[in-house]
Amino acid sequence: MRKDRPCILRVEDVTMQFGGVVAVNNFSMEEYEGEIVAIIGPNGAGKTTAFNVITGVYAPTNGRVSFNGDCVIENYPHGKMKKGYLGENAGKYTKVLEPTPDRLTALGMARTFQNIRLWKSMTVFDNVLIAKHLKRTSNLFSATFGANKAEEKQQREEADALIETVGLAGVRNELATSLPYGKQRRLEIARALATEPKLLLLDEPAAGMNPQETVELTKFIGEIRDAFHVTILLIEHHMDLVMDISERIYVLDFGSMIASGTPAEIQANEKVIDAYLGVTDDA
Amino acid sequence: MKKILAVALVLCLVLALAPMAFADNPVVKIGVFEPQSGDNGAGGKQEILGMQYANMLTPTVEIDGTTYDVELVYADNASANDKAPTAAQSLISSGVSLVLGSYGSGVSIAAGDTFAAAEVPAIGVTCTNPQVTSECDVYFRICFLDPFQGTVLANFAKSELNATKAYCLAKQGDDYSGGLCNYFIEAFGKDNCVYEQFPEGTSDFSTYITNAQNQGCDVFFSPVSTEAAAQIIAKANTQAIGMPILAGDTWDSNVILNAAKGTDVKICVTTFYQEGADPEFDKGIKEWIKSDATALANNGGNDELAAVTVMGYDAYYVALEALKAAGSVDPADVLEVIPSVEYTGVTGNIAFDDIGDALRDSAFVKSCNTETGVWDFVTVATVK
Amino acid sequence: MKAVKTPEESRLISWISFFAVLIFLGLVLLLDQLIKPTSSVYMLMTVLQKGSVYALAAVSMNLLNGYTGLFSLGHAGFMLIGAYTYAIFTIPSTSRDTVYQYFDAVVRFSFPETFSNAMGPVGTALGVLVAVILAGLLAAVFAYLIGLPVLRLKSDYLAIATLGFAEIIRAICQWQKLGPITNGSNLLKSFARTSKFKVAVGGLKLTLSTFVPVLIATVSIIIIVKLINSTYGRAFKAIRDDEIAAEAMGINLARHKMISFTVSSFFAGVAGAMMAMVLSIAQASNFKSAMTYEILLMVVLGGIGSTSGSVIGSFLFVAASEWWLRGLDSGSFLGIEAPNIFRNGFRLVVFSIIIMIVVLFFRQGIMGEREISDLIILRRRKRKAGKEAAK
Amino acid sequence: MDKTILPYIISGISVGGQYALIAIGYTMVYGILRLINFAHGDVFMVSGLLMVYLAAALPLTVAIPLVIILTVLLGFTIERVAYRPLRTAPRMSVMISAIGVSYLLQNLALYITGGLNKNYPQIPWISDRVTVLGMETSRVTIITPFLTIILVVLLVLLINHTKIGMAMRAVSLNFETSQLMGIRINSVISATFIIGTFLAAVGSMLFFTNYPGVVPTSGAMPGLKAFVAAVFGGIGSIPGAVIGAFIIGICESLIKGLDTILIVNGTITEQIGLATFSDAFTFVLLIIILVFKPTGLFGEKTTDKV
Repeated sequence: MRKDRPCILRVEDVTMQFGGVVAVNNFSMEEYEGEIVAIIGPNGAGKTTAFNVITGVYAPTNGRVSFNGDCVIENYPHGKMKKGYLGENAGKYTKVLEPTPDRLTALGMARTFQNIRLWKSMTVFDNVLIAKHLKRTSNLFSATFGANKAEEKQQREEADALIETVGLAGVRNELATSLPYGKQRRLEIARALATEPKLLLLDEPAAGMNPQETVELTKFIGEIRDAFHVTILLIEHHMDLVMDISERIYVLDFGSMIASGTPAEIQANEKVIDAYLGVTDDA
Repeated sequence: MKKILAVALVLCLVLALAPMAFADNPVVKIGVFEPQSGDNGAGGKQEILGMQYANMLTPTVEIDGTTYDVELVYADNASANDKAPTAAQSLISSGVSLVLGSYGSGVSIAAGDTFAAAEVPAIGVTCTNPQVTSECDVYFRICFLDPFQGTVLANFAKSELNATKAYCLAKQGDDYSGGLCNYFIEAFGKDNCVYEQFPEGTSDFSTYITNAQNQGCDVFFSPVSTEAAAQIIAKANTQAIGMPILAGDTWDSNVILNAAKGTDVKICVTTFYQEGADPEFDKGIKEWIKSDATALANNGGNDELAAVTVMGYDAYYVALEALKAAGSVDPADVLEVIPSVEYTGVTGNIAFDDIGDALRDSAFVKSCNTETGVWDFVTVATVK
Repeated sequence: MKAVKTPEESRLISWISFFAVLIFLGLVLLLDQLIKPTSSVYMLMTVLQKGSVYALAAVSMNLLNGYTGLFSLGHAGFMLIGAYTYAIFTIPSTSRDTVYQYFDAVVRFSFPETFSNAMGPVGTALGVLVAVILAGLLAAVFAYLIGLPVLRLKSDYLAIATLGFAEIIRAICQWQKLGPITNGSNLLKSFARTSKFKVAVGGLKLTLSTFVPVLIATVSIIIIVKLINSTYGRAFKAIRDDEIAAEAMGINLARHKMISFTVSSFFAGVAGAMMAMVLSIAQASNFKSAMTYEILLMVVLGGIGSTSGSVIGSFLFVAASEWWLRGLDSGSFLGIEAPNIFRNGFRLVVFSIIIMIVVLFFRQGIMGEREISDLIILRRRKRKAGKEAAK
Repeated sequence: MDKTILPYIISGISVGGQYALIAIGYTMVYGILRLINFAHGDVFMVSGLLMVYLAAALPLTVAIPLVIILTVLLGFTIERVAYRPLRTAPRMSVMISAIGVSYLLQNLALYITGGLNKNYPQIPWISDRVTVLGMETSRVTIITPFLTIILVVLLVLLINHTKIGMAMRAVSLNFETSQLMGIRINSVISATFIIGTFLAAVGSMLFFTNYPGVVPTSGAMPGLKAFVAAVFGGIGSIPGAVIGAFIIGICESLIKGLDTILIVNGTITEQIGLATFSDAFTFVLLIIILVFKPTGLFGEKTTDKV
């Protein structure tokens, strides 16, 4: 644990209930700057739900999330929620900040998706460039009438640099969806990095990859942590990858956290072996 | 595929522009600017009938020593104000010397600008709203005006029908019914009138009839299109309206007769012509209508004459007079002479005042005989 | 296929488009002088006038439906606001009382008049311009207010809600009690219209009847294209492609949807104002949902997500329905005489069948998602490759 | 009840019943395909025109069943030709196709009728004048609500107690899963269109007997209103659609008479033209429902998955 460094993400007592189903039950965790932390657990353990709560997609039934020292999500008990937000999940949001995903991204939290969500009609370059939209200073008029040429040029250069760094320069002008799976994953990470996040959340980055690609990805994740000075939180099925790169691991089963600790501790934990490693390691 | 499409489109274009085959005589074109579809489609077709009949009787005209064949060029304004300018433009582009029409005032007002810009004269046949001519220098007309007609109807309602409170129903945004209602109300007294408008596409007239009944009106004035009229009459019958229905010249149509036949609704209208005023003409046109299947269909399936048909007939001859007087087929020349044209037609004397309106001071009042399904003559009304 | 352009190619395209637009405008100006209303080919001018109105309407609808993925059917309503605003503020004071024949008009000034009193003939043009911009702004304000509740709705619910709002706007404009402003449900006319757009430049009389609407449409469409190519336009496309990903990448959905909706409505308002000046009348009953459907079909015909497609689609639509296929309505077409088949309404039947074929079998429309510039670039590359191969 | 208001209520209930019969077609199709079938209102109009032409040539006893059969055939064909090929296409494409079909039907009607108003034939007995509660009206006004309710009860029985009904419910709950479970989606969809258009044909007979004028745009407004009724009641819910339709019918009729009602009450002294809003009111209702209770009165809640 790097408790000497500032705490980037703190999740306290988060519970997420869908109707009668408790997807996440009283989950708490913390992560410090520069760490790579993983959340693991069998299918349906509530990992992605936890992710969606942290990134503001779902408002938790209960609990609090603090990011970079600020409380960004806090819910009233009994699901009494504020209805100010007009987006995808109208009426689901909580009192602080109305933490919609875009606002959290603006604060410095960026994510990838388990089932890759690239903008499919656009090229690799455009995918990265659009993520830079967040960082613009131009308004509608200056952007339309070309008064932001310098910024536009700079953003384009930054996007190109990013594509170069993640090794996609050769396919810069290809349609994003025409890339092989591994490259799509990389592109999604590059796109998230383009928002200049402090915390990068990766949702099963190695899903569907072969061992060779997984090894490359493991290396890649380590590299980007160092190159971009980001903190990384990942959900993963691939035990190899998790054990190799994470500094700490939280284990979820049926929505509840059953263990946490270093990879070595987790590997030795009997509860984890029973609930997860011994039962459904399909990776 | 795309190339074939492109070639086909170009071909369409060329053929559409290709000149028509020439006839023996030179041709003078008269534009017929009438609704053939939409709310006023039925009325427009009846008005065209008169022109077609006249054209059949007199297919040529001698202009400045040369005999011309008269060709009627049609444009459907679809009873819609937004379609009117384009329809008018298509007539102008096809080289007409002057234009006749339209049935319905709104389309004439809407197209006035287009005619004015091209300096092509137009003679309104039955468009009665004052603005048709007052706001357009190239528009003339051979019919009476709404202020006159509205006053005649209001006087008739008061003196003949002993009405004290009138219910007026117009169609929203329709210059004909709205204008006529307005002048009727002016003459009848604003405080004694209930004025309502129904939106386009209304099919439920029962509530309006209920409104009239509930407010204790004793005459129902609804100078609307014949399409709406048929439905109003049907509802008036089933709801036992209990007051006479009064309307303007549009209702002088066999659509109304058909709808009213066999009901107990009392209907009175003002109009331009009473059948029997010129028996020879009546006989001729009726025979023609019966002999021509299309004409018969356009007249609603029987040979009952509509006043607008007769007006269309007269309008054609006024147009020929104008061409003769101008001695040229150039629209500008025709425009110059129209104000001085005079003609005695089946519907009476036709001459224009300095605004371009016809000098007419009398209207026929007719009532519908619901047993036989014909019009009964009531009176000739004038305004002093 | 869409072509990704190199900087050199982009420059080339900007020059080509610049000159193409210039030549096109010059040509229109020339035709305006040559073709008089009585000419048999004046239909060309009508098509240019109406086509430019619909082109702008279609491009602005495409911004919303094609680029942002918001299926809105409220276009006719915003065009209505634009048309009315323009008409009301440009009726000359001498005609005001005859236009408002049943009401006491409240608005008693006209921009062209006020400005021309102050500045002479230039003022008239400026007045028209101000009225057009005001038309757009008012439509945008309404769009903003409507957008607050409806933009959170999903696809078809959004469509039906915007359709409903367009109908509500129409009813309000027709309300008798608003007569002093809107002239009730009656016709607005006598305002500044294209048939009166004529100027005298040093003894030379110029007709601008077609040039003005074409110019306004061209400038507006160029602005929309610039917006689409800007960082905001890219954000719109991201929302269209994947809303959840867009939100996760920091794009504020509510804000960006609102921007797209109001900008689209602004230009719909401008198109409405142009519609009024071209038709020389404005009346609420003409702005029915059928008008929205027609614009939508133009967009589909051209290809959803292609601006040049929308422009081509609308000119084709207008030319075919107003001009080329007219013969189908009047007895003879392509030399075939068949008055019993080719009678009133047949043109529209043929037309709707063509559209159904496009919708069912050529879902991409004429252009798909490509632009004319993509075609030029691809062609150029092919030629270059051919030359190199020959070497 | 107040003698002034009664006629409006009765007329409203009657219109409501006719809207209800159309609304069921919307709600069933939307429930299964998630498609606003914009052409449904036009099918209703075409059914009216068929009656006009067939009744002119054939006796009514033949014409009526024939009209129903032909209308059903039309609905079935539209689904086959215009919607089925787009089953996997984005929702916007299908909706555009529906708008295209509506455009085609209207233009076809315009061509065939020449754009003229066609008088709907008088169906004897139901178009006779009757006196109810001291009020004169036509018999169809009185019959409509009862007939509507009988048909709806039959339909609900069909959906709850037959195999095809069960299949319909399954498909509307989950399209893909039902397909995997071996339900023949295409026949279920065809059945939905057949039932929907059958009811629209019956609705059209009642509607046009009541308001005997058919024009190409006759179907557009009733169609939209019926759709709003379906949304109001909660899309997918048949009782919801019926109740929604009755509410809209009655409100519409009352608004048309509101000026008169208020004048007779003495609330206002002169006409204020509220009748202008009789159509717009329907949409105000729609927007209120969509904004505050998007699932309608009886709609089931859906959860979105990320």
